[in-house]
Amino acid sequence: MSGARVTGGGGTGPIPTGTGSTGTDPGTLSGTVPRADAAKPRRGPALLVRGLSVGFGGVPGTNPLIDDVSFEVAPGECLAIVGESGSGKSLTARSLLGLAGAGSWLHADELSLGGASVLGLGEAGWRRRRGRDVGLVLQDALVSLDPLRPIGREIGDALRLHTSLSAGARARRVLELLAEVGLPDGELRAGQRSGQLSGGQRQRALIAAAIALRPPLLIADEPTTALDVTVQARILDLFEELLRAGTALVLISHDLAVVSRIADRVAVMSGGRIVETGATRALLADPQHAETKRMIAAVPAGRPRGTRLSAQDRPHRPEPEIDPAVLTAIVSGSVPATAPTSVSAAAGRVVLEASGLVKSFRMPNRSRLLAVNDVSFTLDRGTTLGIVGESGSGKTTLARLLLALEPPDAGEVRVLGEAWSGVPERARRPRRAALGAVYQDALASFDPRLTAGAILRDVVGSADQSVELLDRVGLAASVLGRRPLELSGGQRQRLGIARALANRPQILICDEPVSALDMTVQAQVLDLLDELQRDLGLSLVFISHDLGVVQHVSDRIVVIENGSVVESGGTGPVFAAPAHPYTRRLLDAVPRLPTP
Amino acid sequence: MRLVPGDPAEAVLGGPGSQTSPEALAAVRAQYGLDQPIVTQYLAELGRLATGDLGRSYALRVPVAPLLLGQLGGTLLLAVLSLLLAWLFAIGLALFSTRAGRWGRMLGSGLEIGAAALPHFWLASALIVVFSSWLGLLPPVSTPGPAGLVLPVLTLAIPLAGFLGQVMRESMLTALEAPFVVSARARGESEAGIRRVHVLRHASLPGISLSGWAFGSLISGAVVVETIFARPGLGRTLLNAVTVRDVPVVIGVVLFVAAAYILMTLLTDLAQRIADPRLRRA
Amino acid sequence: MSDLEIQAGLAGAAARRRSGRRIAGRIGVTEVLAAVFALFLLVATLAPGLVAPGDPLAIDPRSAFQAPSWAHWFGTDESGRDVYTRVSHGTLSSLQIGVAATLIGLGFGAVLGTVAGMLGSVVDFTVNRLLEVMFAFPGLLLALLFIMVFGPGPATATLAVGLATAPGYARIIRAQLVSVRSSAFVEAATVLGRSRARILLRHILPNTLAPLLVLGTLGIGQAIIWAAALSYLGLGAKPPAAEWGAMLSAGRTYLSTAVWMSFFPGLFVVLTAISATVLGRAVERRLRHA
Amino acid sequence: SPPAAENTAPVSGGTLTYASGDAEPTCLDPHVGGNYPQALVGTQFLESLVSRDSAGTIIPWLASSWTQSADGLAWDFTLRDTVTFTDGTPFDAAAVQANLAHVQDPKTGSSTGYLAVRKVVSTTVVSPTVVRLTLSEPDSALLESLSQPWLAMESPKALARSQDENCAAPVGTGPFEVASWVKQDAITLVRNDAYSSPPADAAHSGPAYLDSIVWRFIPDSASRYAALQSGAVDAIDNAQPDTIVQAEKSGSIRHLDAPRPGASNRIELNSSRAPFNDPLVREAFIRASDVDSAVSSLFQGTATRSFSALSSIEPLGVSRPDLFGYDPTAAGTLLDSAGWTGRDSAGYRTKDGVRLSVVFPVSTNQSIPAEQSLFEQVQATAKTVGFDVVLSPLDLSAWYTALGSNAYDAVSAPYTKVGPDVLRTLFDSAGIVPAPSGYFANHAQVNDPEVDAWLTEASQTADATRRAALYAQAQNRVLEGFYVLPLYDQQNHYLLSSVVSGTRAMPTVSTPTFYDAWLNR
Ligand SMILES: Nc1ncnc2c1ncn2[C@@H]1O[C@H](COP(=O)(O)OP(=O)(O)OP(=O)(O)O)[C@@H](O)[C@H]1O
Ligand SMILES: Nc1ncnc2c1ncn2[C@@H]1O[C@H](COP(=O)(O)OP(=O)(O)OP(=O)(O)O)[C@@H](O)[C@H]1O
Ligand SMILES: [Mg+2]
Ligand SMILES: [Mg+2]
Repeated sequence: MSGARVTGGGGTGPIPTGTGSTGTDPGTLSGTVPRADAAKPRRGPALLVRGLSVGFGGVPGTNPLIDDVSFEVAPGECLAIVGESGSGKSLTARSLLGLAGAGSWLHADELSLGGASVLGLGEAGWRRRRGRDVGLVLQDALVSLDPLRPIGREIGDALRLHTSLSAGARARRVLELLAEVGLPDGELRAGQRSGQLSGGQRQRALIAAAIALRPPLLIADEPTTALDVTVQARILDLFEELLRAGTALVLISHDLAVVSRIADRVAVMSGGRIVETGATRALLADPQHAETKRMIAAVPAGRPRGTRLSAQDRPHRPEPEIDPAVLTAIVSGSVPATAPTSVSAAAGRVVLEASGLVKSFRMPNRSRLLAVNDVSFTLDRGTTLGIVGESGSGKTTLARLLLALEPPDAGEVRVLGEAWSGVPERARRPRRAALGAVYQDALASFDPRLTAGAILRDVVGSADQSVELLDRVGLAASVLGRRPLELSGGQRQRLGIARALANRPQILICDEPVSALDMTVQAQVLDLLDELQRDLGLSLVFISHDLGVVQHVSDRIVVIENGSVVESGGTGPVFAAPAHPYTRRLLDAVPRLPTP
Repeated sequence: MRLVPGDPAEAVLGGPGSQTSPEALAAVRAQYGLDQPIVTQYLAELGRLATGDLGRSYALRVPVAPLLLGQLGGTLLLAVLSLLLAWLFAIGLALFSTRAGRWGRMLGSGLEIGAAALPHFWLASALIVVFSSWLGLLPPVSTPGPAGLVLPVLTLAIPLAGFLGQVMRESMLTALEAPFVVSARARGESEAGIRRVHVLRHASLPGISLSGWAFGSLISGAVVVETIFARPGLGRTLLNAVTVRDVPVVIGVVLFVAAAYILMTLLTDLAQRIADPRLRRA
Repeated sequence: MSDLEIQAGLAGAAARRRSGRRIAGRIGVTEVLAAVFALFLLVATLAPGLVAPGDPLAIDPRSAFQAPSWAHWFGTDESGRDVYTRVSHGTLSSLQIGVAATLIGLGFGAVLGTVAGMLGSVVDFTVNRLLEVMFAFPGLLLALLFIMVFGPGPATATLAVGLATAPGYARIIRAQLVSVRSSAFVEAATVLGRSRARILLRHILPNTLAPLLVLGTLGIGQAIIWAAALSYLGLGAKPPAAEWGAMLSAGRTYLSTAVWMSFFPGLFVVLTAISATVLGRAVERRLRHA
Repeated sequence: SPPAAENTAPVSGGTLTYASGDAEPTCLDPHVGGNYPQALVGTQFLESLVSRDSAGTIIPWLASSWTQSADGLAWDFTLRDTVTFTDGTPFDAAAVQANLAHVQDPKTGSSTGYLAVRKVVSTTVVSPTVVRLTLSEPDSALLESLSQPWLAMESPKALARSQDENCAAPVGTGPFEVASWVKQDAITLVRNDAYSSPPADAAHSGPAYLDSIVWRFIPDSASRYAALQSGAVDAIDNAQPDTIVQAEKSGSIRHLDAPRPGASNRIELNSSRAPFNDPLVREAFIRASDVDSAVSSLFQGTATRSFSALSSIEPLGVSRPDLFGYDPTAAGTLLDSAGWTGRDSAGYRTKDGVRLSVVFPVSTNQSIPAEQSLFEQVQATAKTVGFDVVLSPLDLSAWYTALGSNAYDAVSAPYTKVGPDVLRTLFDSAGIVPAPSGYFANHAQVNDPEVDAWLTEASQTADATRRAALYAQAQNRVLEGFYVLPLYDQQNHYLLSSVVSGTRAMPTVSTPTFYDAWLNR
């Protein structure tokens, strides 16, 4: 590798002297879309990366986390970088701005923005380019705005740093930007701080800050991950507008559906390398690399019940079978008629029944918030009931009512035909074994002082049975001696499931059991739950905000909005023909892989 | 408050080289009601307090309220100046140690832990020895000018700066790693700008919320500092009152400090609200 | 807030940040130095003769006021007693006061905190207000009040410092208890059908009381400083007892001509406080990543 | 040692800052209570009827002359007739009468002054310039008593104010007057421009040279000395021995050594209970205590060993070096013959299984640090002979309580008083009976009718030779009975910046006077 080396690309390195804003003509910035065409006439790609390697500490060049990565993006083009968690997507993005972090090293044969090489730039040189030649939207959108500063200031920062515009002119430009990213009432918004904004609004403010100077290149790291589907759709619309205006976009995501909607080309990263690149449709329709296939297979959306999402045997990673018919189904988003029927056929008896559940909370301003409002449903033996709704719609509260962790204000829960809510805990305790729970935050649900072995022994009583249980959920006995902190996310979730199974429950309440996991692990856990249901005849309540996941796992589905059920029924019918506008809105917002 | 061996009347008349006559003691007892049964004394004391009368000092022979009002100013001046200086030190140290390399960082944190472990009485002695006895630069006692304030303020400020500095450095480091700082860098903000625009404000928040505590610890420190540096103030008054068991003064100081503390807490809350808009809602 | 709560908060914060850097397990120079000093103190406590063979009370008027030298590392005091010997032998009583005060503080704090956190909101509310009222009085003031009522002396000074630090411990423990009690793993245990008593004994108490070791280590330094301050003000241990605060107080008289008499006892107070802080943080880091 | 002779002529003007290590008085009127801090500051603005010269002879002051009736029961004092108080009130016989009445009024709460004029039964105005004191019995110590600052003359008009007002700013005839008093901070004294009544031994006449004096309280000895070194203050009292030695070498600070009159500093052995009810044990303790080494190491030459019950400035003091030598062997023999022959595991002597313990309460308010160290050394040397000396440092009121409940074997209490009559206070058996407060002065609990008789006669006789002989007899009896272990004179050291000239200590109770002082800045 003969590339230049940039050390300490992060903030704590020495700051070379000799700044001075050159080549920026404030005049051209005063227009509505000041640099819209400025990027177009440039020759060559907006971004060119050849042989990029990045790593931390040690001897530069050894143990790279990004290994010999090359790609390029043309103006108006969108390149998506996809890959499993930890594959190096975010690090690549930060490295493109010289922000890999303290103690990092960087090698590249070529690295240029808009045709100008940025290799060997000093800190001052980088500072001149950041925000002007390239904008970055960070992965952690919710915390990427200074909570103490009005967003107007944050958005105006790039203007303050790179132009000599007056404060008034900057303020006007900020208002324009807010309007552009779809935040009306700019004057009001500019004075608000991030804490006063919703997640989607924050994400848009952040994008506004990144595009304030209309940089020819925008890098967006997981810009939609934390957001509801409806908000996500609006953000993607915004990106499409930018692309039309000639901005080059590097979009980082693990969500293939999002990628398929807007990316021109896709680069698949795995273990710090780019393993496959290609035009989006072609690549999704005909994946070559095993990793890519695995990723596509792990998408639950539109995959019928019982379909395996994960590879059987992780170490060897054999390619999961993708039946062309199924692929078509994925891509079209419809459930194939040939979907294997689940054990639900053998079911019939109601094991869990909720009728007229109401729960309200007192707010700090003394008003009452109806978190769950008159919710009723039944769960049949051996079936899965999916519960979907936007964030804050009351899903977790409902789960807590079902688990009798909280008494309902009104209504009743019955388990196996007997009263469950409204009886003293003492009476419920002997029957608790019938009901298991799997939580979103598995780590928090374990006593941090206990090892996996102790956690299981607490429930089953003997070490042998613990090993059996572990085996059941696909964990090796070696994890018994470890504490939850020392387990990976997937292992923790499996341990949680093992613990839930220990009591031989008939019903399992799962509150967002896979939202904290990455796609591949999510696939494994979903497969495990499916398998357990089949083998043990479990009945599942499956709560998630991810429509794709719910669609994949559920027999029946309940949609809630603001605590009330707006629609319920068989999964197929509801997804095929949603009756309620809210359901439609949710479904419309779900990005789908385009039909080839 | 009468479990201690010893007669408060002796406290009234006592003092080095004094010789007390029985008649004088009897007079004092009658004057302060010490010849009454203890229960009566307590009830009388409570009755007085309830009417807002802090009573008279046994030892100083003056009404407690005006006495303490007179002493309050000196202590407040000392406390406020020390708090400000501690803040300056803490910010300086935190800025230095978050910018410097590994060794600078270790030095900074070592200085802070060391400063926080300095007992006031020892530090005061060290400062007097160095700045008054050896260098002859600064007076070890209060003087009409501001020079006499330097050593007492330093004595109070340095240990406090150790505590505040550690807290600020922690929050500064957290802030420096926060995504919004990376975002700011990605917009082209310089390191100095990042500290000025983003980090300092975040780092000062826990410092502000600690100011109530800091004020309390300064009052504790004032007991020692005012005694060593011969400054008038509540701390010295309290120590004198405790050693001669001047109950009304002690109760008075406690009430004064409690009031000042509550006021300080309110001010802290206010300052926090100003510095942290997140607290302004609701 | 109290010194202790700040210390505890800092220890936690440092441990959390370090974990991200994956150097939690590494032992730094500071920790080694702190441990060496703590070891010295331990030996000086258990067998002071090993580190300083002399008699801390033996006078020798002819060699009074000698500056530090090879014969007398820390010099001699006004009665010709060896300051190093006295400082070493004083470790026991100085640490005793610090440790006893910390134990008293921890004990009261644990009881108050647990009661406040466990029992219903009425008790919690009451205890909380009580703690807040106690906090309206800065620690040293509280100690002074106590001493005024019960008279000066090492025992009352110890008790006074202990009581003055108790609210700090109580608030930390209460906060910990409340967070443990409402934690997801306690709810998970309920869902599994565990009884209240079992949840309390198996999960809540161990997790609540786990930080006590760290708290105690962090608190000891401050307790020793406070106790020394009281001795210094003439309200704690009295000369000729070889207690650090009392030695400092006695030595201050000779500040202008025999600095060493107060410098070294003070240095030991400072070093003890520093090494308690450093070790407390190291323990915290260990426990967090055990 | 008085300050070196000044070559230059005194200059008027300037402010002198004085830092006292004593407690701040609670009342500036020394009639109220009556302690040394009051005397220190009171000396600057109050004057007494008579004074004393450095040879111990009583000399005129506000009273120009006096006569005594043949039976010693009536004293006529002729007063200076041109003196006025600083509030304009003339100083006359009526004023003297008002002052004595004030001291004797129980509401005043006078202790020291009250005890000193106990024998005065009435005061009569003979003429505006002659006042007569009528006594219940003859009092040979009357003039010495009247020379003390606790019986200084104050304006009757001012005395008529409330006690609070009078305490805040007493009005006298002295060279300065109280301008303000900020409690816990400083007293400001300004020059009395109309001053006309210096004592006979003053160095000049007319008003004082200094414009004003700022009288501060700096209890911490190290800070006090550092303040003097740094120039923040010009004079300090209660100087520590080591700083005195350092100052004497420095050249920029001068030392004024003025031991207080009255009793010497001594350890009193409680003869009313075991083990010190046995004279052999008392002698053994005294022989077992190496006071000489302690005094020379701790006081570094600033104090000399005393072998007398009285201060070395008292002409009638009897010194007995022969009785108080350090002799541990003799001490051991004495203890053997007293029956303290056993030894316990800690090496202390025992008798009938009881340890030879000496409970020694130490008043931290009254014993300076060097003295407390001296007790520690006595403890250490007495230990080698087998005494277990239990030192318990106590604050003033706890200390009083320990004495009042007779829970002590040894104690050291200073007693400042002009003249040998202090012996009567300390050794008359009347002093054993505690007052209702528990306070008493005969800590050794000497209960010897002969001593009582000698001291009573001495206090009444007008015959100076007879008086001297009686006091000598009494002192010898007490010293030979090993009731007390004399240590040294009551220490009273002032350090003055070299810019201060002309300061001396009053030969009465050794308080400094700044009447003759001037600043050479
Ligand atoms: N500052 C750093 N110091 C050391 N290692 C780092 C640092 N930043 C990232 N890494 C490592 O680099 C690797 C790639 O991390 P990166 O954040 O780029 O992953 P990612 O693909 O964005 O994953 P995700 O989808 O979870 O966001 C990871 O193993 C991570 O632990
Ligand atoms: N203990 C509580 N006190 C007050 N309000 C609460 C409480 N628990 C939940 N809420 C409120 O009830 C509403 C529903 O919350 P819930 O956690 O059930 O939503 P959710 O659908 O699970 O959301 P998410 O998808 O974000 O987890 C929210 O507005 C929440 O703020
Ligand atoms: Mg990432
Ligand atoms: Mg939820």
